[in-house]
Amino acid sequence: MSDNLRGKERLDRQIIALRVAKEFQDGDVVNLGIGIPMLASNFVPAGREVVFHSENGVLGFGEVTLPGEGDLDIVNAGGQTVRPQPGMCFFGHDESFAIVRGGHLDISVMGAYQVSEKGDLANYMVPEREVGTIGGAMDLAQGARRLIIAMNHTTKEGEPRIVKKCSYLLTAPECVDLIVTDIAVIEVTDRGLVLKEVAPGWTPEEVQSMTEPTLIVDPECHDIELM
Amino acid sequence: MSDNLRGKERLDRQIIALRVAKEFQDGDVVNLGIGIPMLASNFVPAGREVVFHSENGVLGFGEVTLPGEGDLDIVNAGGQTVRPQPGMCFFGHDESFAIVRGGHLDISVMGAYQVSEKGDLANYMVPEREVGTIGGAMDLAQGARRLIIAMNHTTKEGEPRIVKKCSYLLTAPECVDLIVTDIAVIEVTDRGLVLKEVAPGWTPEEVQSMTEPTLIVDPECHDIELM
Amino acid sequence: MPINKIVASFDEAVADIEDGAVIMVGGFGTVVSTPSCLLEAVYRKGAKNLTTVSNSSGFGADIWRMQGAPFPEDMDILVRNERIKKAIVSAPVSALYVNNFEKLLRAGKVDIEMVPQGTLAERVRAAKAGLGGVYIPTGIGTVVEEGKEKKVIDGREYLLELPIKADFALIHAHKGDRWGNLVYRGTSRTFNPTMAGAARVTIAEVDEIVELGELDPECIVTPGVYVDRVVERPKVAPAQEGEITDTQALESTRRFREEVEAVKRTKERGGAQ
Amino acid sequence: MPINKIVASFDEAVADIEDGAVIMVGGFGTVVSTPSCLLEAVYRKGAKNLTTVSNSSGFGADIWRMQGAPFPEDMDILVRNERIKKAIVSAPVSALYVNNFEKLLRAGKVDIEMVPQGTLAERVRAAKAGLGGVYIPTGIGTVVEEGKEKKVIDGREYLLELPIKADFALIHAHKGDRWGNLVYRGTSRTFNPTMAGAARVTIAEVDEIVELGELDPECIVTPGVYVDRVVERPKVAPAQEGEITDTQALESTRRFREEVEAVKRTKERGGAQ
Repeated sequence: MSDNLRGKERLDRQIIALRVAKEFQDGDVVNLGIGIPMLASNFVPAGREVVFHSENGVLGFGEVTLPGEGDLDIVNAGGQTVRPQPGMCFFGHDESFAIVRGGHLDISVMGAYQVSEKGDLANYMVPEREVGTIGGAMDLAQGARRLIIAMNHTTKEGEPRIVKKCSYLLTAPECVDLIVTDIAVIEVTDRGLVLKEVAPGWTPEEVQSMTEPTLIVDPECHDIELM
Repeated sequence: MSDNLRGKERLDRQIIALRVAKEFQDGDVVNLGIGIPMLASNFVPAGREVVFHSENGVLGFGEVTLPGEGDLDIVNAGGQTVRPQPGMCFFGHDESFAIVRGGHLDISVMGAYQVSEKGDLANYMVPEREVGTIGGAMDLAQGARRLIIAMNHTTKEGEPRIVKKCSYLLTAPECVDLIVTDIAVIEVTDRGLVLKEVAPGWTPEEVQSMTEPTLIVDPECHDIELM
Repeated sequence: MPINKIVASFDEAVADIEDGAVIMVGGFGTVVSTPSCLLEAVYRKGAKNLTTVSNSSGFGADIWRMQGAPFPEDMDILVRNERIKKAIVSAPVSALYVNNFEKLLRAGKVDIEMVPQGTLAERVRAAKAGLGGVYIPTGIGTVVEEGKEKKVIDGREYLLELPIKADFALIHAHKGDRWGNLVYRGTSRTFNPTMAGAARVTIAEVDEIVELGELDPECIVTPGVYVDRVVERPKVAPAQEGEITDTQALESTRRFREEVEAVKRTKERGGAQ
Repeated sequence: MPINKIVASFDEAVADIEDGAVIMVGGFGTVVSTPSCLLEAVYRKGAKNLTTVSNSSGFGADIWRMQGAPFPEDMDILVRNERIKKAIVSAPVSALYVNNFEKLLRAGKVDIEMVPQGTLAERVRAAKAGLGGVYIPTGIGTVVEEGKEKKVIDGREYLLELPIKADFALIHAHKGDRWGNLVYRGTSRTFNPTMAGAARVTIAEVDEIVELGELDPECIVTPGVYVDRVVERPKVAPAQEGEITDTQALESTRRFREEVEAVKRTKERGGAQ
């Protein structure tokens, strides 16, 4: 990455979540992972009805609420209180993961450390920290019909997170369908990674320079819509 | 069987059920099979609290009620309406058989066509009819901590139902613990079949004459108590 | 657009069930736990060569009309009209009652795979929960072993039992909403919640459709995510025509009534005299 | 004699948990889903060299006191007091927070078997349901495969996962009765109903004990048959002493509040500016 890109403005976490939420179609059953993905429950496009699943045993909750507001017994997988909604229901962990593993989720959204050009996902174990947490990530990565990754395009040091081959331990092989980052939206296809959208002010070439595998630039590649 | 035994009075179905119910201890979780066993929910000894399980998904029901009385949505495994009780709860079939298979039942009571001296049970397939029904019998036979069989001691033709080796297809091998018939109570032990009780008016020798394997007569063998 | 899984009619609900489909049918032995109107619609639709997955194979409407059940059709409607090629079933026949399935079976007109009831439930759940198979101890030492992989785990023998996959699951619930959330009534849950979500398409026949939010979130048994279509029974059941002619049904009901009365007498007098 | 599973105190409830026991602990990551008082009692009892089975490994009381949870102890009470020999766990550490378990792990003071969350749930359920094992696709192509039998079923690879057997299951429910029937509250079911009945002895910590019959039979989540002991939390939680000193907890709560506020602002102005 060249120095002049280092200071260039990227999308913030809220806008990444907003962009992710545009993927949710009417009636989709969606699981949101800890971090950026969880914010997406607050950005469902107007007029669409989406059912959120959380692995702690709930379907159909609404927006994340402020700490101190809300009921501690109605939380998402990050332990954040969420707004109850009509149609919501609760269940235990065996049922919750029957839903995940059994293919009953339309979309899972997660964070990641690395995604490979084949769609391999590494998001649970950081070698430099020697420890990690599998949690529900492996189940969600292989169980959902469509897996969307929301993450920063590069590490703090500027190294690409979209790589030819993951150097971190895998969460699941060949599972990612779409990557939404702070500078791009990239689809994982059989032909390779297809660059669909770039953050305003960014060019495909600039995104490529921060991505290890070669990107196929979609002929209709356009700016990410921010609202 | 000699002709003079053929006409001798035997216990009726209600009294067999009454005798079976004496086995139920405080707090026992008990499943009652179709036929004679089901009647046992009406004969729980006074002062004892027993929890009845039925494979259609209920724990904690009370007595069988008359046809036309009761709620068709509160029935035992024979489809007979039963009295609701405080503490009762309902669940689906997967949970119902997790309870059975997982060893959460203290006692299962079933009917049988044949029981062998090793405690093999045959109660689902009659060769002369060419068809049969497994239902929950195999699960219950192997899952409950204690299996009690309630049946007539002989076939209509006077042939023993307690045999050296079952000629009918097995429901489960080596599973029966106690046999309550219309003329005797017999325990299945590692030493063999032990005759514990006889119907009033019957002698151990008479019971033996209607039983294929050799019975060990318990030194304390006594009359079945009818109340 | 609001999610709306509610379908206007039973015929519409089953319109895509084609010849040769594999269908799970919820319920136990009793008709009140059974998706009666869906079964009638499948019959009307004319689908044949079906593979059915169910606990039992039906007794026919008469025995249930005698009990006063407003919707009295059970699996027998598909059996007596010879729509079933193969039945995966736990309790196909009865010790006390010769049903139509037994007649077809003896006549060699239907294939059967008989499965212990708990194994049936677990195999259905395995399909719903995305499992490849489960090791079950039930059936060891019996004919159920035949053709199955055996494995000793922790000193005990188990059989490998595979998921049962189906095209449709027809189930009956008490109340449902437009998301497909369901509650049941009493002992009529049975295979219904187990099968919900285990097939490609799950269709729920409910006594009553309620507004979203009316079902207590703590008491919903089947999350709507498992259900694709919800259809409501008519509030007024169709009148049942004709005499009850099933002599077996009449006889078994009479016998059972006598037995319960005998139990009461025995109890009143404190045992045998 | 009436069945009575109610035990008078937490200390009495855990009196037979000996050194070296295998204990399942219900809950998720949040303390409100956790059997806090039972964990405190196990700590007081002094049991050590425990093998624990749980979703997470605790964050310590401070973070929960900040949230206003009246009973703030979680798994950390066993972790920080070094009572755990081996943890079978799904989410032992956090990306945002260095917990005491991570410190022990780095110091080589505890063994770990890390299990995908759904696999943990299914292995616990397998123990409760009497299964010998289950084939699960989760973990194929990852380190979770190591040492496990692989099998291709219907064209897909699965891992053989074995039941997790335990001596005790410590769970938290909202209400319970003397038969052991339990209901939960909201998202605090988590591993609690899954673990109920999966161990030799199940002990339920409840917010409130109610009379038999008060729980709606249609809404009971855990049938009493799975539960051996029920013990009630004090109606008035003990006063929490001292300042909240956990700077990580303070920082992560502050960060999260800022983030939710940023989300609100972003939404109000209809996206980025």
